Amino acid sequence: MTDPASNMQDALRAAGAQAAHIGDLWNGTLALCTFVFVAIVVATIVAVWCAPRADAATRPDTSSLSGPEHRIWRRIGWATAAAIAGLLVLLAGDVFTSRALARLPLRDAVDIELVGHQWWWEARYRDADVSREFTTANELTIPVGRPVIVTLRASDVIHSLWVPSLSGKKDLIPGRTATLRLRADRAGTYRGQCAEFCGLEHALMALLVHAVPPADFEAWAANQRQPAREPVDAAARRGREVFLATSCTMCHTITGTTAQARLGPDLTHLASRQTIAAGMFPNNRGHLAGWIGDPQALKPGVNMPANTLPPDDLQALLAYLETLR
Amino acid sequence: MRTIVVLACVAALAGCEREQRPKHAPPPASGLTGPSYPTRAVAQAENRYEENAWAVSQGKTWYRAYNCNGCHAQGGGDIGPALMDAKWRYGADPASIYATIAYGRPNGMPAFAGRVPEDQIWQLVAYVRSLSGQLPSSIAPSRNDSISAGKPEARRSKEKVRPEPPSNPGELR
Amino acid sequence: MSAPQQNRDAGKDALRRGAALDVGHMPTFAFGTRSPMWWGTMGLVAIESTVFALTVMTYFYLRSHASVWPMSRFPPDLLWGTANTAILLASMWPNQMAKKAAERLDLAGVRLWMVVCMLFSLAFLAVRAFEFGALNTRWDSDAYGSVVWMLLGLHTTHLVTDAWDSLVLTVLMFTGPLEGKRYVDVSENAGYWYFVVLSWLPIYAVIYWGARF
Amino acid sequence: MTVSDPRHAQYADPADSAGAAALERTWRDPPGIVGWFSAINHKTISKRFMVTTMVFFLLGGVLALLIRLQLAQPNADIIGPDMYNQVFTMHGSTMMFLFAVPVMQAVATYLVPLMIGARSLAFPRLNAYAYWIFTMGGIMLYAAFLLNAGPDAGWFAYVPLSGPQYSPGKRVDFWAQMITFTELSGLMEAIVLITTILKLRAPGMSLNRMPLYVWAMLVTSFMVLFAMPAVMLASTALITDRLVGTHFYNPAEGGDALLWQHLFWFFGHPEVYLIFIPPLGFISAIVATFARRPVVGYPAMILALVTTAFLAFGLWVHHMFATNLPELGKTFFTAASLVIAVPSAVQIFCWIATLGSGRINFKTPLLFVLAFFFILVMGGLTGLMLASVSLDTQLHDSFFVVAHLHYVLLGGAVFPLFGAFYYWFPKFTGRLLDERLGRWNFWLFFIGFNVAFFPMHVLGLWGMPRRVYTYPAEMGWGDLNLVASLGAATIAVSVLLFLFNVARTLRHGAMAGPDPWGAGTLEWSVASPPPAGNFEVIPVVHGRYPLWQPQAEPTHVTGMSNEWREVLVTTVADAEPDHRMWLPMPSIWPFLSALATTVLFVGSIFTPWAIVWGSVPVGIAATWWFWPKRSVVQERVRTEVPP
Repeated sequence: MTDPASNMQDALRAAGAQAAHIGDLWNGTLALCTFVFVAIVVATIVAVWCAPRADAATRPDTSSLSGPEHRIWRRIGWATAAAIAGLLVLLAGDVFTSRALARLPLRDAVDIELVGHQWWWEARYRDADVSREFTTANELTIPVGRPVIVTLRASDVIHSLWVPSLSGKKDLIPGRTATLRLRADRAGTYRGQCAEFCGLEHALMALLVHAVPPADFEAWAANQRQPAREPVDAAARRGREVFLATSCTMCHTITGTTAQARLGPDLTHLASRQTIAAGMFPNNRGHLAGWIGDPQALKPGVNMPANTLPPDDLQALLAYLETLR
Repeated sequence: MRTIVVLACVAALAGCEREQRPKHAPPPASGLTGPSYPTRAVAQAENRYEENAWAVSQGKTWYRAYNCNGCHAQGGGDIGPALMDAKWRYGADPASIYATIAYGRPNGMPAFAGRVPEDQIWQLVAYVRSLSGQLPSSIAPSRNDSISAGKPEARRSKEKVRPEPPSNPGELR
Repeated sequence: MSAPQQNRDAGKDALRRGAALDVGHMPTFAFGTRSPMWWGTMGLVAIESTVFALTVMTYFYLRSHASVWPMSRFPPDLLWGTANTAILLASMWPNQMAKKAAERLDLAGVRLWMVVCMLFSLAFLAVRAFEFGALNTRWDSDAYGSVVWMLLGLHTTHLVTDAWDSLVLTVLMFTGPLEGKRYVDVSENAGYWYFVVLSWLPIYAVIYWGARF
Repeated sequence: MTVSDPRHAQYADPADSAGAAALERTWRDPPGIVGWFSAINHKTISKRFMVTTMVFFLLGGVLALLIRLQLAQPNADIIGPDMYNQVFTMHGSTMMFLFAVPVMQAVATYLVPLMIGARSLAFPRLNAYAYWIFTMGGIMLYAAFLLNAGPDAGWFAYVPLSGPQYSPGKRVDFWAQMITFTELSGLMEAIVLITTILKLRAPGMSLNRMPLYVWAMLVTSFMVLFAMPAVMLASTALITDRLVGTHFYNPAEGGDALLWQHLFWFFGHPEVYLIFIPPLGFISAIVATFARRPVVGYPAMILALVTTAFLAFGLWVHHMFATNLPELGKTFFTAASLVIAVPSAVQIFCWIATLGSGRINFKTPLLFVLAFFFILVMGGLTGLMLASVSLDTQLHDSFFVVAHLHYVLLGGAVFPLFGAFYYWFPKFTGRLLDERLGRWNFWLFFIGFNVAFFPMHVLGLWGMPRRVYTYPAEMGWGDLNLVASLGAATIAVSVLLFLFNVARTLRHGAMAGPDPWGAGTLEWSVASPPPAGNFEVIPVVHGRYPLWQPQAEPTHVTGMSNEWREVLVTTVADAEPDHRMWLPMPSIWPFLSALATTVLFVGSIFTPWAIVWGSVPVGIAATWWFWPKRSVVQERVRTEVPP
């Protein structure tokens, strides 16, 4: 299980077609702007360095008030023309890049509907056949090489989906629907974060995108479509009783059980995810226990309440949650 | 100029309490737990959440999230009784409402103790009291980003509470 | 004589006495664009017309997003709004008279017409109260109600402040102390009144007819 | 070190003549506590305004240090998320609304009358009222912040987070009401400045002889008139949404979340140019004086200012490139955002040409201006990067934007502002700020700034979003954040050095005569600090740099009363004398009207009825403010001349 450190959240190391286009534009713009910056700074230094020194008593030279200074004017004219030419180059670069971004081929794209909540992501993999649709949270798995159309909707405030290694960001705005088209060209795990300030835990609202070969994607999707497995050993079965008896069922869904609430993330395949709490903590028994016991300690202000379970119930619940592959 | 600032501080000290967000979830307002609690509260438990605007707005979130509006509508009443009027069958004080939510009432009010965590029940209690204008307008929630259900709680005038004897369990009204 | 022509003559009035420019005998108050008060009022007019323009743009922005407009069932009744428009347009007449009287420094004329102006302001403030009732929507019913109440509310604020300004000025013209500058104030007040009336015309069209087309 | 120039003696030294003593009595502020609150002399109000805005600058700076302390290390827990959200919102709101725009107007209310040869601003009482309203707005916001009710939805408070459902309590209401205070003050200052510049110029100062700084303030003030109403409408709609349940921003009832962004940024982008254009005026004044020659291309500079002003209204959607607006529309705003770089480029080329063809007097004001060429140019170029839609989708709302905005705001406004303080401090106080301390202050500021904000470009590209109270350790952002925090500490040291320099100079700095820098504009023709009535005799202007050009006949104006606050009103285009006007006397009523307005505004946060019963005291106070005093009127009628 790769730890989050190797995740790439870097706009300069593109792993997707869209980020690559923008990366090219970035390199060109950076070069042009650096040249212009150096030119102006050098011009200023030369102008100030070569001019003779003076002090407050030096008689001011007011010759320019009588007649226009043609020589200086010609230089300023050329400099302005060069500036305008540079701006046109930038404009052209932007227009061509936008066209390239818009022309991403979308044949047999994966259709994901992403809903932003206050401080986690709900993802629903759509399909022509509704029975093949499934819901997951905070982590997306996408096939390498196949385009992905992400339909963005917000359920409360404005969020913004930004996975720098794959593509630019797009806002999720309540009352509006946006779409983001991207494609992963290299396998790997790419990390993204909410980029529009959305309240107390805006900083800890991350999203992992696993780009996997198409065959692995199909296997993963097939597994996601299955309801939760029946727990075999006694501890897991007791854990399920605890889950269904306490407040977990008020917010979470585990398909295959009576828990069907959609306030919190879908936990049907919780154990198949690398992280918990919107990509913030590794998904192991220790963090899970700490999170269930007192989520406010890890993410103050989050809507999940503290659960004061007796220790053996908690251990049983953890055992059950770990069976939800 | 200084007097204005001092006055502002003193008058607005309530502001600190009103605006407090959770560093950690504050412990439940009072120790009223356990099923053996009598149906009509004797002790007037004081719900600290009623001075905290953030907690009352959380109560409004749970009211919709746990489908209280399924029976009580937006407080106007449907299958369940209206919550925004002055008639209270089981007591209008926080402790009685806590008991109603936690341990249920005859004629269909389910018991949520164990399902809904305790501090969320206290937030619901604070919100339910704001439905009938019991809370000051600076604390009661304003409108939601949803279809408008009449006046926001902050703009409602305070209902004069008239206790109503509980109907006999099982009696068809 | 047009204002620019006046300026040129005034400039020549300043007598040159050797190294100095003597302005001791020049007038101590002036009407129209010559007076700083005109520029202050025009600044205010620029600000408020921008607020009105942006609110009208908000109206059409929200309307472009709505599937059905007006979102409440009925558009505003035309009676009170149209009546008020007539009263407001008519109120420009006493204002013009007051402005002319002020520029003639005719105190009796100013007093008469300012009182007539005050009667008009009472009339349209009263009618405006009925207009709010005839909007057929509450401010908190939907976005349509909100923007219509905002438009009418903003204009009403101007009616109230303008009525109060004119009342204070009218009382001052009767009780004194009076000086030349007060006539300039009457003239500028009339100018601001024109703005309040003329800015009502597009708002009237938007509130009353915007919901009908 | 005063410049021995015969022409100064004639105006500069009023001490001995009787007329000057009469003028001093006429224009000075009334004594006593009530007198302190009744003062309307433009220099008194302006000094208070400058001190108040600098206090807010220091408060904003402390908040910035708190932010950098929290972000110095990953997973730090120095301040929790709730306090951090309040701190960064207060930092943004303080710097943008309580410091940047008002300080430019504060400096202008001091300098504009002096530079155009006038004895006062056009509406002195309105100027005092605007100052009081601004101060009370700032006090209200910080009182709310100290009572844990500081705004926490960001300095541009996007709806629906700042809406009634997701911002319970009164926090965002205090923010929205602070907008009402500061924009009301800004709009009134704009009216005062426009009327002063157009109607009170000294005879002979036609529009093409006005100093470039006065042009910059005129352009800025006109922009204020058309920009600020947008945010007043937006914040009023937000307050009604939050308090009385209107639905401007409620998507479920016909409202729209992007309506707020359109209205706010239609004001927001012109606002950053309101902050940027006055410093262009500072730079023109400083470059001319320290290059010992007039600025190259006077008409080009003015056209550039006006073009920037118009274009500024046409590019607000580049703040909304990440939303789902149509792509073609966004490309139009990309083009507009690129074109606005041209007028600024022309100005920079003109200044470089002026420096190149002049003789350089290396003093601290010029150092701060030279920093502009380094920092603002880099900020402008990163701005061009953000202007492109596709690049912006990677850079928007990341730390790259934090770096860009600080480069343009500090490089474009704060550095020239410090240069302006060093340049005009002798005129304000009569003492020269110490050069050695000034250089230390400059270099610490320059180095600290670049160390603090350049790494943020890289952090932004590495995917660090904006406004995060912490970040995981394994993201690799810790080191650059630590460097940025050290840079911020260096800036703090340099600002402390500036305060020390000011404090030391006030007590025993070198005495500066009327014209320590040998400058060319009118404010250097009067004593430092100027007498209460500014000019003993109002000068007649014959050129763009009156003190540099040979004197011509007539030299000054006579016939103005020294016993009454009389000013000469001149025509707009050619500044020919038009008529004399008496300005109002000092009065307590502007302060009381501001107090009544504050009660109305703060009351309306808690109940809408406050607008009704609150407007009665405001109406009464305004009427007393307007009502003429019988004794003064009788005196005026005696010497009245009809048009």
